[in-house]
Amino acid sequence: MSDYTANEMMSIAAARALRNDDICFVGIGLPSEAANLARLTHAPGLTLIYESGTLATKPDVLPLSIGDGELCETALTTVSVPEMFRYWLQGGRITVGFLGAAQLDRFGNINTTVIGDYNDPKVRLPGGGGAPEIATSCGEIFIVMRQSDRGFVDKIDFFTSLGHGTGGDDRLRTYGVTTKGPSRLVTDLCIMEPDPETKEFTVTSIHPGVTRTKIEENTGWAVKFADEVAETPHPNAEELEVLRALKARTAAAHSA
Amino acid sequence: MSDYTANEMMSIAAARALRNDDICFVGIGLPSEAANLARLTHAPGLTLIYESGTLATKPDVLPLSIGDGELCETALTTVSVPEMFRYWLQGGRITVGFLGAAQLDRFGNINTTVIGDYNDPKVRLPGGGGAPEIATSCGEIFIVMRQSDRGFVDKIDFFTSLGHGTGGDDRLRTYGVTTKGPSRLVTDLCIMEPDPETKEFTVTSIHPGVTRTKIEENTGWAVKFADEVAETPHPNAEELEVLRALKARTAAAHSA
Amino acid sequence: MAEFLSLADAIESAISDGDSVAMEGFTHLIPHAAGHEIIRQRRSGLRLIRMTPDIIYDQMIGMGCADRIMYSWGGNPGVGSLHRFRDAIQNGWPGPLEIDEHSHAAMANAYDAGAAGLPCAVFRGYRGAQLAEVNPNIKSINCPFTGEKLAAVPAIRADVAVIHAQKASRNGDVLLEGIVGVQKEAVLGAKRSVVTVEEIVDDFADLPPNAVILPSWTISAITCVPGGAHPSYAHGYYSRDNAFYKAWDEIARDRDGFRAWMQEHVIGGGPEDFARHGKAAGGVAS
Amino acid sequence: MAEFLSLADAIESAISDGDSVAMEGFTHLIPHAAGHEIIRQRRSGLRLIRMTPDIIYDQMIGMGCADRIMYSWGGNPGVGSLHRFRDAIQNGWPGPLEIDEHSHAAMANAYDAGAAGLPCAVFRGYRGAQLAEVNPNIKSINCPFTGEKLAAVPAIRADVAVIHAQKASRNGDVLLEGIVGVQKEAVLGAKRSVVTVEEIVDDFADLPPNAVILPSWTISAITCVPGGAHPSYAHGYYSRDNAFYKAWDEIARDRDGFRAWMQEHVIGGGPEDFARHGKAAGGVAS
Repeated sequence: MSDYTANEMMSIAAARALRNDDICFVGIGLPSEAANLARLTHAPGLTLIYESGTLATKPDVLPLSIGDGELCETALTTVSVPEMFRYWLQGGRITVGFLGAAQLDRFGNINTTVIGDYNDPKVRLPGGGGAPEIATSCGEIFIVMRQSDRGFVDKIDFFTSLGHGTGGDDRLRTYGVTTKGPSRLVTDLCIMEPDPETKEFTVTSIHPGVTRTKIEENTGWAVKFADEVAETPHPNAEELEVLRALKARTAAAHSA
Repeated sequence: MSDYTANEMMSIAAARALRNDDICFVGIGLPSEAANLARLTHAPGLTLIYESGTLATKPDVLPLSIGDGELCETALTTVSVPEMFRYWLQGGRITVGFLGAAQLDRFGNINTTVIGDYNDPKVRLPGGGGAPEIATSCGEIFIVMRQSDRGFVDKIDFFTSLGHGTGGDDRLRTYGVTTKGPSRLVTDLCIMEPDPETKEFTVTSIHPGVTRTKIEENTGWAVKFADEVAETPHPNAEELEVLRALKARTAAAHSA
Repeated sequence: MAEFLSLADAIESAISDGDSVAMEGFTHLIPHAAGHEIIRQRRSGLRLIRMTPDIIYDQMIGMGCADRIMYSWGGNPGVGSLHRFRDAIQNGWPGPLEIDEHSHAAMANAYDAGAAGLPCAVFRGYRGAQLAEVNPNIKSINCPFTGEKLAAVPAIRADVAVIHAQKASRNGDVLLEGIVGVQKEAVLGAKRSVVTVEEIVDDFADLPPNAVILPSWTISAITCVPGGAHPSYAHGYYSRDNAFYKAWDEIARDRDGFRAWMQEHVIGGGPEDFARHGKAAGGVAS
Repeated sequence: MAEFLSLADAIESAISDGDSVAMEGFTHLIPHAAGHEIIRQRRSGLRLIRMTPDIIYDQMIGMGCADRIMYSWGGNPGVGSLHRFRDAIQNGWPGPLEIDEHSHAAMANAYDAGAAGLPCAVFRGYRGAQLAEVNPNIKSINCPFTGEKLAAVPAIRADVAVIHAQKASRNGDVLLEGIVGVQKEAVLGAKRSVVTVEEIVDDFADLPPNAVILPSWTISAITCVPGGAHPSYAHGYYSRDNAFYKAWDEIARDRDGFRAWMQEHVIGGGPEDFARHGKAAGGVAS
């Protein structure tokens, strides 16, 4: 079972974190791929919500945008965007928010706004979109992101979305945020979880075939490993088959 | 054409005040009767909105409650009650609000809350309902109410809904309310309009067969008459016929 | 996820003495069968919430279920007073009833804020209205951009919301159609919720894309009570029983007559009594 | 009341240089044909408002229509950057572009507040988010009941809202179905509004009771442009042209290529060009 890519391992490891009774606020791209894989494998009862207003949607192909027709057509119902952000996200109805990042620090704070200075940026990124409030309103946050020392940095250039702030209980103490925050980070190399005390992301599971050195080389801070580090279970046949079929259907649909 | 009642004259006089392009927020009872009569006679384009959420409704019989099925079935569409009060009323989309009252003063301030002291009332009335915000959010307010010295009082026991306050520019100056406020009061005896300066309700038209003395006897303040007082035109045959048919259909429907 | 329960079990498990309870339905879809069950189970000390406490709350108040009521218009629409409600406030019968009185706009905004997870609702209201002077739950804030003074009221987040709806799917999702009132907001803002429905269907496959639906995971208990809104109505099922609303004025006028009627029709009844209203009225919405 | 006009007349009469213009559609029903007409009429100095300034604003910005933009996510969804948008912000080409950047929650609430006639929106947002430090249009208030600090942003009340919808009735009422986004709020909050539609029908007799409808008296001008959302889509008519969204990345990458494409397809085109997308795509929603 070594016939899979690191990206496939990442999506599968991310999908596994979702539970059957989760209500998941899904971002486009990797989060959407992982969330739909979970729904099509071990978590058929998983409820997927996209910020376009589609509640409990079951797309057959992955959407390219956050509001493809597929999402509405397979949804339980579709609400307005103000209702989505007010009643469903801010209302505390979401158990898991799934985020990606351009830059990430060891405490799960996220930058998707600018590289460089805000008023004179080197690169202007797309911006926060739903993320600033997803990060604080959902029960907990899963982050899925390819690991590299350009993305996993010691200091992010801009705090788009709050993770654990400066660590410890900063999230609650300084910002009054009572939700759990980033509880899991899934990359193409490993899984990290916040240290219970410091809230610093700590490697708890390494994907098959990946070395500690490779993880260290691709992390912009001195990465910590938990006392007991597991090996992430290989993708199983069903996971790979379902993921590949999903991606093949998607590719066909989007090139039409 | 004297074969009609004072109540019929009141409804017909109230209906005549509505224009074809008005967007009217309709209360139950006399306002609903007058507004539907207008729609069925001279103002077929009149848009009726009931606080239950029914937009542009065209009931065939008068509703007993503010949310009878008839209203929804004949509406352009039906929105939630929060949307009705937030987007449509507070949003400034209504040109005319139609109110009734238990007690009314010369400046069109309305009491529908209590007779006596608020904390130890002689009679507890139903309360404000939509009226406090209808009174300030609609472009202007028409009041329709049977005239009597018990209802038309020198001092109301409780200020449920703002009219012209203490008169003059009090409405704008003290409360910052920029809408026009009560611009017409239709009773079973006459029509009153606010004096342009003082905003005190002044008789501008007297229904056929009614004397000034009768108006004075049924008003709890020293009622003023405009320099030129008109005689309200008699109900015409179409107005009477449509009103009576509407009331007959309504009576049959509600006793079923 | 919503559990399918009998009406008695649903009320038993969701509502305790002293709870704040929002039973909503703006003229349409009022959960009368659920109200009767609360009366039969002799709940007391409830803090009732409802924009328009009409017959359903007249009955519950007259039977001693409530200590307090938050409301914005208390009458029998188009008919007159609610005699039991008024008797409780004016004469303390069958017990004292504390009031928290608002305007419709305030309550609609407060439900909206409850669903939106906010601590308070901010709206342009109560200008020149004396209620703001006598009710300590009405405050104000100033817009930080324009300085305008706006009204503020606490969000409504009831312990329990109770509503009636047209349909539930076997999955436990609930559909409302027609005059949808503040029911969605009441449920989303509440800790627990009980929904009675006209019928349970296999799925919601043929609904329009923007149908008003409460997903299963926002609801605690669902129970099927055909006719359960009577004398209110269910769009697409049966019409409002306006004749009963008029008749209620006499039934509730004096204490003994009211108690006798309640004994016969509510204490001695059950949810199955509502089925005949669903069928009898026959006034299927066109 | 809505007037039925040609697209050129509708844009001409509703939009002037320097206006604040909200063109909405959350992925779905984006008013592309209207955007092209604005470009053809060489409007300039516009203060654009849009949650997700995707291709439509990339085109308008690249053609020099705008001075300022209020937005919350600026990218080509699922594809990458908006090259013209980025070139304007980073390099001031074809002119400087001032930004007023927000989160989606802030803009959704600001549209809601605009529709509700409020001066500002109050929501639980921007906690720990640095945008609140760099954007002076983000302030806060304290809940007068709990003391909680809540975010506040000015309500969005544009000079003109421009949207695309499925249907208008001859009476001038407009129906939206599917992902309805913030379009209703954008229109209700705006001084004027232009709506392009897929088709005009005699009436709305068979719609469900809670359909999303903008009444005629909330709209300034309606014009029928079949396919007018392309490469966005219209639920029930045609699908999103995802291949075009991917192709745009190359088209817009360099300035000359972009200008050549715009000259050929937009400056030299007209609303009738959109009809083939409506028909050609053929992907009627199931």
